[in-house]
Amino acid sequence: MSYVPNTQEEQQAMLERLGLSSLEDLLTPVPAEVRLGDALDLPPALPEPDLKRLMSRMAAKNKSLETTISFLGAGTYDRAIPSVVPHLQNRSEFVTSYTPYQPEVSQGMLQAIYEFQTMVCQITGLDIANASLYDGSTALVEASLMALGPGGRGEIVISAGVDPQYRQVLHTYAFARGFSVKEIGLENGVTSLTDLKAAVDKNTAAVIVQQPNFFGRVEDMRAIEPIAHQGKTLFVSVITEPASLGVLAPPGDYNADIAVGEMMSLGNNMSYGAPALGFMAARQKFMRLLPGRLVGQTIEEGEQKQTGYVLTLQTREQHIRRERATSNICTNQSLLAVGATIFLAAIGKQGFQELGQLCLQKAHYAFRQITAIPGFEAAFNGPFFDEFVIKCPVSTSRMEQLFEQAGIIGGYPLAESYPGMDNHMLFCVTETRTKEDIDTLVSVLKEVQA
Amino acid sequence: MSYVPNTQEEQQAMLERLGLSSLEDLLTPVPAEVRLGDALDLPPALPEPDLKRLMSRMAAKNKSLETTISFLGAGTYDRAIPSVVPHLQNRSEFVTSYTPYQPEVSQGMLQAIYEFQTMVCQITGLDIANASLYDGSTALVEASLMALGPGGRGEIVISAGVDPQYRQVLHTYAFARGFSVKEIGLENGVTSLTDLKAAVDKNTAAVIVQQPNFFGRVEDMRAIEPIAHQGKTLFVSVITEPASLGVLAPPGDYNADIAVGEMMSLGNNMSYGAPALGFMAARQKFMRLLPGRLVGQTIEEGEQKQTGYVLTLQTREQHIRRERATSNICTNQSLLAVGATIFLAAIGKQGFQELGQLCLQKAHYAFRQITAIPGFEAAFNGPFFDEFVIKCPVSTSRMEQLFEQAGIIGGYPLAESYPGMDNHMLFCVTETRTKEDIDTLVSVLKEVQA
Amino acid sequence: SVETLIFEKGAPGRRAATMPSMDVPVEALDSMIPSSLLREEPAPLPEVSEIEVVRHYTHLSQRNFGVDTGFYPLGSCTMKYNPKLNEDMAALPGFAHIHPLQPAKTVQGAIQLMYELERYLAEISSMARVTLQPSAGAHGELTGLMLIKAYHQSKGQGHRNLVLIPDNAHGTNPASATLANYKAVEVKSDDRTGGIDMEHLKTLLDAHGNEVAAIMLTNPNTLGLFDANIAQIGRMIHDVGGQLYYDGANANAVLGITRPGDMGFDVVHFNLHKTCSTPHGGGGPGAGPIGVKAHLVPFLPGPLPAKNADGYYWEEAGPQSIGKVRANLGNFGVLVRAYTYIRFNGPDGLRHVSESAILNANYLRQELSSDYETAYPLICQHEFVATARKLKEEHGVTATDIAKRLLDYGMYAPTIYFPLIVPEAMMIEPTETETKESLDYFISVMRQIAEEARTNPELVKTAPHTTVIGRLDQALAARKPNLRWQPGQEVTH
Amino acid sequence: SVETLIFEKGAPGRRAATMPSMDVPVEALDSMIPSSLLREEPAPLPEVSEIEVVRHYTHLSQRNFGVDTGFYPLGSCTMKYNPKLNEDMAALPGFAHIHPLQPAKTVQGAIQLMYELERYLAEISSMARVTLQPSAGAHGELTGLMLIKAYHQSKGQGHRNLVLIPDNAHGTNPASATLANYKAVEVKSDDRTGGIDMEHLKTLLDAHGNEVAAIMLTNPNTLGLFDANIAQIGRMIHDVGGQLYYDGANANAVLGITRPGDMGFDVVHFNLHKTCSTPHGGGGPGAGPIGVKAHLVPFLPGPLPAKNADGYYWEEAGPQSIGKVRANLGNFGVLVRAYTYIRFNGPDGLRHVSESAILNANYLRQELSSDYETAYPLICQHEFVATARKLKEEHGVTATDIAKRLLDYGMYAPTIYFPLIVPEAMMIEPTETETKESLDYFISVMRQIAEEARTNPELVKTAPHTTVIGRLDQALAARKPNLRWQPGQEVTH
Repeated sequence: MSYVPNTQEEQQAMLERLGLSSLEDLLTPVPAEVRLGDALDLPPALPEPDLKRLMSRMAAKNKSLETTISFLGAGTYDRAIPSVVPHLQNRSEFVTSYTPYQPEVSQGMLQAIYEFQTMVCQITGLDIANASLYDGSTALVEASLMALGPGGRGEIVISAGVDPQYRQVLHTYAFARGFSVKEIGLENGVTSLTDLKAAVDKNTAAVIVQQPNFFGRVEDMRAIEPIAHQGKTLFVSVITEPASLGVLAPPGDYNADIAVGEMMSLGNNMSYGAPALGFMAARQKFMRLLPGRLVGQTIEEGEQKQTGYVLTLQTREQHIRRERATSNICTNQSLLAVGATIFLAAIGKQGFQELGQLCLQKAHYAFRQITAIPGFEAAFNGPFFDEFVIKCPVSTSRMEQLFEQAGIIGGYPLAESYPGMDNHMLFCVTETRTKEDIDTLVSVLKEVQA
Repeated sequence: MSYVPNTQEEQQAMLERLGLSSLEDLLTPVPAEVRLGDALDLPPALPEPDLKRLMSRMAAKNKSLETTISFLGAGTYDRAIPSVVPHLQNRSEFVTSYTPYQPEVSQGMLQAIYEFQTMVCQITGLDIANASLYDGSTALVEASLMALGPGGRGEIVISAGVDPQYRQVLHTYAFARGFSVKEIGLENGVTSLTDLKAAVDKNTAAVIVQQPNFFGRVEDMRAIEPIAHQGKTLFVSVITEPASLGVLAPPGDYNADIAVGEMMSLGNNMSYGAPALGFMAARQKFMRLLPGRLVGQTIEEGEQKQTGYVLTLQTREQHIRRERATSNICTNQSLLAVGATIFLAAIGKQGFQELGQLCLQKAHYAFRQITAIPGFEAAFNGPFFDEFVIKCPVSTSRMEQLFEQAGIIGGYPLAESYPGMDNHMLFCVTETRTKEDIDTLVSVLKEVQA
Repeated sequence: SVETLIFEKGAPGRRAATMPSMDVPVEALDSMIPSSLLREEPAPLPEVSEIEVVRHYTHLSQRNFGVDTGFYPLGSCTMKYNPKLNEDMAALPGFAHIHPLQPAKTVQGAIQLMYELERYLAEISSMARVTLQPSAGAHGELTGLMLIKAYHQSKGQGHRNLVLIPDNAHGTNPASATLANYKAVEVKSDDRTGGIDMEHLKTLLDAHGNEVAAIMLTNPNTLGLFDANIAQIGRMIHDVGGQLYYDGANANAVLGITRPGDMGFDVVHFNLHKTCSTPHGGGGPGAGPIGVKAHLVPFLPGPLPAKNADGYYWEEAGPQSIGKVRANLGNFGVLVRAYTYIRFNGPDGLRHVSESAILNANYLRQELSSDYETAYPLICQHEFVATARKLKEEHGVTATDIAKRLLDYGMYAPTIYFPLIVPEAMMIEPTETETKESLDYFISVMRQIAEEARTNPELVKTAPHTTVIGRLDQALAARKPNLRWQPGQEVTH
Repeated sequence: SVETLIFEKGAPGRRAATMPSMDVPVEALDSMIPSSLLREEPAPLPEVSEIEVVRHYTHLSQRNFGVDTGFYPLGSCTMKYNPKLNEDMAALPGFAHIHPLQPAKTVQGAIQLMYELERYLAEISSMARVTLQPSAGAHGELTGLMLIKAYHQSKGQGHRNLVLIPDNAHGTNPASATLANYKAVEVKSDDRTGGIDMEHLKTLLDAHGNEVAAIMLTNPNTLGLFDANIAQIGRMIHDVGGQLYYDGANANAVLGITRPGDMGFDVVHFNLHKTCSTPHGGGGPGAGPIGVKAHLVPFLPGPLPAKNADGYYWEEAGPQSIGKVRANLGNFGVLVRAYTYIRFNGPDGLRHVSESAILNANYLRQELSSDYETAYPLICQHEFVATARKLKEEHGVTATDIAKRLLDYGMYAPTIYFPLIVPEAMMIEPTETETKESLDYFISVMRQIAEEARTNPELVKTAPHTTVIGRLDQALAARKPNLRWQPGQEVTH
């Protein structure tokens, strides 16, 4: 089983041109002391049909959310992907292409990314955007590094309403790069303005708040912004559920300096959470500080002066700047950015609004139905988008058993990430859930005996 | 819900250019007496996500053979399709293209069909082939019409070993076109040479025999051929299981004049049996009598003289010849022909042999295992390819119940098509069945209580 | 730029796809099959690696024009947008991987879909029942004529042997008539309306009324014109004992507006690959279901989808059935797409399809009329026929030249030289799925080409200039046909 | 030919995809969200119909080169064939449609796949454990350096702040070092062997041994040369208390032949999108798992896939873990493809991959050497570096010009001007999946270009000539950056 096209005879003919007699002769530069004596201890090769059967069986051991009702969100969102998206995104000229360093034969990918950058600006209300980052969590780190800059301020202030995984990643980088992180507690499920006010000082490089936050709660970004901006601190908005931007004020409107987050759900499969699609948008003045690739529009050198697209401002990047680069990112998430671009083009101006409204209305319907069940209480009181926290009458592990019996996947238990929140579950309802699905969930919850 | 791009405003602007005020004004040529008063009585429109859910549920009511073990053949064969095939066949430039009447922008489809024609010749051993026909049954009819010609001989002699559905279709056309059909009975599961000899006379336009026949039995085509050819009768070979050509002598070798049949299983989904891929190959001398489209190689008119491909010999076809055409076929099965072409290129010379051998060996293993079970008897004694008939100890409807309980799909009951063959089932084992699958079948059969 | 043939690629011993493993005990080949019946030489198929297969067919696809790449102003073939949704639905494992002989219990969804689609098509056409068996329009035509033949025979009218067909009909109509052993008789068109010449029809019926089995019509006809006499024609044919066959090629103009059954037709075929947006696939597969009025139902091919308390099942045909017209049950993969399309659009959407198709056609007709005379200067339906007669007479530029020149501008060509009654005909059908911008671009290009024809006719006569290959020698192809590659073959001639 | 932006298409009110129906009772927006937090103006996204979306992105794809369209002789990036099988496996609903927070019971297959893939990669690299978290090579590098940092700190060696990096290293190496708060120190290459200058290394270690945290190497290095001193280098670094980091970018040369762990490395990253055939997707996604020796295992990010009698589960990281380096569990979609690739090839197949890649590289090196001097005239591994120095000096034709001219012949360009130590460098890596014909064509074109450079240098210097667009003004792009479309914007400048 091999994708090597040349036969043994052809390889022999090539070896002869080299004056060699065997493939082994090509390995002489590898000293014996580091050569592998035996074959690798791996399972034997499988022909394609046998491998497909094996893989299909392995995949069948997973409960696909295509056919299972789920109320999981918490940073990863089930989304209705129009059929046009994968058909176009998976065009092999996109899929099998290299980073578009040769623009003359890469205009398609370059233009798609330029469109992506534009759409990120359009939905965030900010001026510029880059070509993508690994995921929301590392995008948040990149924003922090931008804010920290070379020397200077040394602390990042971050709301505990930011996705717990994102905060974990920030702490990891803080350890390696050497900066400090201060977390701001929550009150009634949103960032404590009192604590935030107290925390921001001259050493604060950035204030980072997620909107809607991990509990789905809508933060009062207009009230947070002046606190964040006191003393030239950067205000960074994190968005993990981009559908919210169809309804909620975008970062540009509440004067954020940088917006980062996750856009995987726009047109890309969940795929167990990754590959994801980190994005970063910012105000114009940060242009030369942005990490990652940027596509710019330009014109032909020749006489025709056609409009074209190129990777630009590459002098910021690691392959040119090396140890003086402010980010080491190289491979990014281009193909997912193409997916998001096609998705946003396909749903368009009107669809993007409708998407937000569908999530909002369906989640609120579910919230009303669930909180009407005796024993199930809203954990917080205040606006939310498409996720909400419910205090259940029994343990979350008991809840999970009940969901399993009912053949559905319920909410996300919060106690591990938020100590003290025993019996609390985060439920998410996106546009993919029908009223029938929600009513199924409600009927399962109604059976719960406290 | 609509694929009409233009908005009402744009349509209004266009109407204004026409001096009209409403879409209704365009319908004035349709007299009131034939106008539809009400809206059509159809279900209301559904948005894409809702429709996907509805369709997925409908599809889920079918037992897909991707996940169900099946031993059905009888003219439609489950085949391992390499991943490259659908990826390439479904390239939208192929899928959404029109019949290649404008060769300058259709070279891709034309060349693919030329390659298809060549491959059909390569596997059948005949000289020429057309660009496809609807399915095996109508291909058989087209071969009959060719043999009958304009006036002249008026009878088709056909073996009862030919797929019963194909024979039904031939009878339908015989009624309409006005020719007669004589069926030749079987002995030990193969065409009776005695009866055949007796049947062929000066009025016989063609002798049609299937190889392997409907029971999977390998006919002695070398013995049949001289009988068929007595008195300039055409010898037509029918092939419904093209994998057999990896092992069995091709029609060209046993001197058939025309080969027709079904190649859907080469690279195309079963899709409940259709769209299918009828093919026709023939000796060179029949070139100008072939029905359907033909692609030919030619050169550019200009100075460059590049090699190119065109639809050719169109004067045979209905759109030129009209009532003097010998076939009315127009739309054919181009996209399936492209699938078969890619499939045959992908498995190649060696793979095509292996395919035949896998089917043969697996079927024979299954046959040995099944006939070793008390109560299950081989119906015939003699060579077969990948299908065989078993006389079961209980009724076939009882057998189907047992298969249903075991969650598998067993063989095809024969009594309906072959009166008297009660308790007889036709089992098919292709390369897609593993030893494990076969052993599962055998264990189900072992449980049968006569 | 030429892409060599797959046979010219690769090397002995190369291969792409791998076969399943041989996991059963292997017996000697000739212990199973007599040597005389074994293949002696392996089929000389290509020996190529996977990357070669992928690049070769990717390159071929790139050398092909499709709806996804541009506009097809192609008359009578309704090259509309093919929704990706349809493709995904047809690829669902429960639809794509089922066997036609599976027990009904295991294919309830498939039979349900066909059951419901039959009823939708019956409603759209105002027919009693529909058979989904025919594989394409021409197959549907022949099936329809077979039904008419069986019907007449059942009434002791087996002698009826004429089928009337207008002079502007599709070539399949007379060809189908011949195949059904009928004699095709041409009916003239009315010079003024483009419809049936009522006088000529009357003359024919007066002379041969008792021999007429049927008339085959499409309405709107191939000129894109709706024949306002249709009800009268129906009565005349029925009065002499004939049947009316509706060629559904132009059904994209009538959805929800008028129905063949209501116009008086007894049989109708659909081209689902035209009207219901299933892709043409470079020439197929299509699907050509036919609907019939109640008196023809007993003759339909079987089986037909049916439903009872236990669920869906296949009901065998009755004793008067003409029998099957193909193996299995119809082009199911195509039917899934058509079903999806009908459910997506709903009744209002389908009517909007036809209204928009008609608007687009009239818009083009109007805007092109200054450069290209319309054969009949009337409000058209979904298509119209323009003529290049003047450009040919004055500048020697033919419909073919104009067609080829359009390719240079990134569009396909109209259907040309059809219908036969219009000289230098260009049959133009934009469909409802083209944007106004796309139509305006076509208009500007057509005007540009007219200007080129006047000022630089050679440019048009030698077109196309920007395609991967120029005009090909069709005469040579037909004179010395090369229909397959042979080892050692370098080039054709 | 220009394809306008999607923003320049469409019209107000147009739309493509339809949203699910609103099937719940609707409440007023501002009863749920305070008005001040609502969006005031809808995002000004495109308003286009489905056919426009399809044609636009189809056209864009047609304006893009990929492995499926042609050869990438691109060094250090291993642009090999991307099997379609991999794509199909990643698209299986049980892999494509699962949520990272699903209970372990409902994703047993996914955890099993990651569990087994970890072990395969550990075996291939001779490491104790592997984390699948890092998203790409650079991310892996940084993660690896974090582990080294945590390790040193645990040993009271937190002061070690230098990372040695050869002068021919990938730019990510020093950038990653900086991000991990290390100081990058350049180690010279040996002019003769292309490997590490052992004298220079010794000098550095003698002077700063106690400050060295790690050395980052790739072997074979970016010259495509295997450093025969690797074992000795390992001993020297370990002797001063440093760690060895293996940049896996060039792992396509060593599969089954030699293993980083056996060479003495402590940490290794994989680029699964290079070595394991997952597609580059125009710049991503990739996956950059890292393997570590036993002493580094306690520091790995968590969770790690584990298995007990009940099945597979995620084991949380221990107290010494550096913590997560990204949200969720790693680029699963990419990992499925890599897993498929490893199982398809098996141990012998993987070794054959590397041997064949090495053969193809040497074949090109040999055949091109008459026109393009090889920087180091030695047997190379999977790639080699040629120089256009002579053509530049004599004819003014640069590596860029040659790269651009290659595009005219339907191929991509080599990596140019890297490594930095070779003037007019052209780094060429054919990979094992190219046919001999493809290599021979490349050779003939490269010779042709050399000839053109000698006889008609202007032709090369103004290339490309056959692409959809010519050379673009990069300086302008950087001087006046236009990074997004704005309403009313006609052209850039």
